[in-house]
Amino acid sequence: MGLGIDVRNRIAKRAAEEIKNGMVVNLGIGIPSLVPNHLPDDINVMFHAENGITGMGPSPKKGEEDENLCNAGGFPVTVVSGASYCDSAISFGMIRRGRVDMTILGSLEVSENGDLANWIVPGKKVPGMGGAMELAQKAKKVIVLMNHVDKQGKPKIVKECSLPLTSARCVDLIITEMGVFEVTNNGLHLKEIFPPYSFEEIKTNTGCDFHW
Amino acid sequence: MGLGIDVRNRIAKRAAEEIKNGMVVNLGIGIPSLVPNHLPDDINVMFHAENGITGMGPSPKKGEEDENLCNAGGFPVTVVSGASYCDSAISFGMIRRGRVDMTILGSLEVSENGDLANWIVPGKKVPGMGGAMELAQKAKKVIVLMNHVDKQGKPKIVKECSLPLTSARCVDLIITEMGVFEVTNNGLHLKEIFPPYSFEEIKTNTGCDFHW
Amino acid sequence: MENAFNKIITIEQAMENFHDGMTIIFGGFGGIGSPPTIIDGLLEKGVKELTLIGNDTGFPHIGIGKIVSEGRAVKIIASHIGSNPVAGQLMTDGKLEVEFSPQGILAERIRAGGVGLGAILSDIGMDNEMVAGGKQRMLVEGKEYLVETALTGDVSIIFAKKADPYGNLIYDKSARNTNPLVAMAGNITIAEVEEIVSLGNLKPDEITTPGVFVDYIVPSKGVNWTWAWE
Amino acid sequence: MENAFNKIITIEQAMENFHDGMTIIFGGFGGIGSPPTIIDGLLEKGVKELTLIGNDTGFPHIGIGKIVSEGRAVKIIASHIGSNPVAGQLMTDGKLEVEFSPQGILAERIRAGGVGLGAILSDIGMDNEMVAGGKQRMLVEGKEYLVETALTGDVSIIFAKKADPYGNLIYDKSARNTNPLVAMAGNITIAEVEEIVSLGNLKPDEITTPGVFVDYIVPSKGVNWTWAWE
Repeated sequence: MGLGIDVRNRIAKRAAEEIKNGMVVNLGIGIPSLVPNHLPDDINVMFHAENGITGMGPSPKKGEEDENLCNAGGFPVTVVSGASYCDSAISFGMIRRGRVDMTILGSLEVSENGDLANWIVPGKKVPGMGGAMELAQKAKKVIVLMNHVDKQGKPKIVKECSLPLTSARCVDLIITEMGVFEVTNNGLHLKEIFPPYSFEEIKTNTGCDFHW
Repeated sequence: MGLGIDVRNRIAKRAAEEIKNGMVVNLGIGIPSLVPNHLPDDINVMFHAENGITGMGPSPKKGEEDENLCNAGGFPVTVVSGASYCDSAISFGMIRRGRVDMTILGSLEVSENGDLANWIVPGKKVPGMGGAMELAQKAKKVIVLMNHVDKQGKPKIVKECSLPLTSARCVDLIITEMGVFEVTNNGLHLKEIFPPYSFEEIKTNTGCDFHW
Repeated sequence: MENAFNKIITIEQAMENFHDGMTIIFGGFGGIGSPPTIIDGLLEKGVKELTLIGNDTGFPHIGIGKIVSEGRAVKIIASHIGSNPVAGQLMTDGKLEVEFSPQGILAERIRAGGVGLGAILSDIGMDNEMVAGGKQRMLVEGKEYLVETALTGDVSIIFAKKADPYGNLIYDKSARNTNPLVAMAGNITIAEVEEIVSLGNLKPDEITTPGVFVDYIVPSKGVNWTWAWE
Repeated sequence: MENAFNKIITIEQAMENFHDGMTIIFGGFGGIGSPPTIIDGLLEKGVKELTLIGNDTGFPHIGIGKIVSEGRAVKIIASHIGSNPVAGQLMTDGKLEVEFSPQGILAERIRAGGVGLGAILSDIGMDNEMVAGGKQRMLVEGKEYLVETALTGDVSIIFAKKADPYGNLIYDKSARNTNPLVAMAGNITIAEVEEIVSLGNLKPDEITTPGVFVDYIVPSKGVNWTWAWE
């Protein structure tokens, strides 16, 4: 996505700070998959995969993959002590019942009121929503990790999304390489600026007003 | 019920003849519970209990009861080889999906077109329907075992049920101490007469017309 | 036993989650699989004006029947009350409101609440006033159905054989019955368990209720009623 | 192996249940937990104009993707097709009709068909034309929902770790995914299994899919595709 691994890890590390003891957390692909590497050892967190795993662990070593133990993206994982398997209906039951405390995912755009657009590029890519709508709509906290701007340098944090929405008014927190925004009833609040970026740079590269 | 154990066993034995190899069968309380005693050894049948057992076996010996292994009536049972447990939702899923081949149950009244009234006596007993409606409506074959007449000597096989229906047009076969009736689109057919009863006795004690 | 998730609590602590007028969903079928220690705790605490949701009213002195018989409930949603004559008497006397739901549909309504659905569409008992009375109907692909609303409650109380400290549960034989469904339906779920084992002691494949749904685990003091068949 | 219930059959016998134009519901998630031997049998038999129902279209050469890539399906109901670009191309070319359903709602629709319900009421994607377009809406207790119809099919094809001769099934880890739901939804259910064990060999408590739902059992020849991560 144009971000070096160091920057991606910084974003992931900041996201990891949002995770509290005992939480159930669903991670999307991309930067979110780096989050577990940044968790302190004394935190008990259960990672949830919507195909039916609670308690995902790190990736297996090469050659130790189990074809019957994969995450929702189809890639091999392991499980931790206390893990369980369930069918997909129950897995999404956890999400809709509000038992998944947090989902950390990537996005194409986020609007100032927390609209999420991360699933479709009309005329280009229509992959289907998978489990994204349910996660966005029903996870107790939705955190978006993404580049601050797209490949053309255009802001991805915008007044109104130009792409079709995955879910409206669902995002709680946005973490980019430049900083951290909270979505509130009064719009966006810039909470943190990451060095070496300046307030002015953030302002220039953000497509909507925000408080600070 | 006013019927001696010999007569009850004869009814149960006749019902057992309806059970074919490989069937899934749900048994009500009373005479139906005697049916398994009359099955030939070479028949593979799975008895279903709506609280979540497939593959119920005979009652345990006195002192060997397991409080966590009971039928839908709350009484201890055993299981056979190949049995499984499931939750109540899946157990009724089997019924509604048409996977239960037969239910054998008692009744207060049955009408000539197969209406079943076996769950309520207004002003007297309102126990609730339990699982009776689903079984009556969705089991592939519904067999009623009952006395031919009630305690006052009045016919229980009638033109129209006087009691509230459990389910309309659901009964396929009625077996009493006097004989066997099949419910067809043309009304009741008397298929068998049990000694020592006569055709005339059956006619006198049946509250509707029937073919033979 | 390690308690890394702070889910293992005493029955006294569990009782802090209950108060008058609340809705309790209970696991069990004819008393089997109902949590005896929690039920006794509720009786002792004296909570009243409860709305209860569960398969049946047990027997007068078995399972949830004990709470019903003591007049602690003002309403129950169940599939039958026949095995508890006290419940029938209270209903007749106008002291207990009873909403009857066909057994499997009741199970699905509790499950629907547990998995965050609004309702299910059922064709059971459509012509029956006691089932269909007052319910919305809907035509789907040419066939008519009843709209059976999802059920949730303030607290779910369930009974399991084993739990680990995360609240992963396995059940014993037919005592499973409605428990895995009820486990999902409460805003708070309290599991009474016969045995607590270490994390990692339950095989991930054999867990019936993932601990995600379980807030608290209470060790059982065992069944303290005499079964109807004894 | 004893075959007292006549459920254990060969892949050739299993193929007699399939024909052009039918609806097949398949288990699996990204190919994992999809039945490789049955999928190959379908390819070889050459059935076409199929309607497929399942979580996703796998990868081009993995899982149900093989059937989709060969152009054997005219319609699929799935939650995403992103991992199979061939499916996307067929859709763009108007050769494959795709009905998208949110993943968990799709799972519930298949389950609803499997347990004999008519539909479920969901609040997922209500403002989204691709989800909500053409669907009925219903107000329940003051909240609006979409009516998501139940899904059934002519045949369900699933993949399990172990079966006994009655068709009782246990699954392996995350290869369980949609299989227990799909197992109930077909008018006929065919389970491909890695191992067949004697009756009584599976503990009644650990069985995930009761054999009641399984019509036929086919021994698996094993996964014959290369996984995307290899």
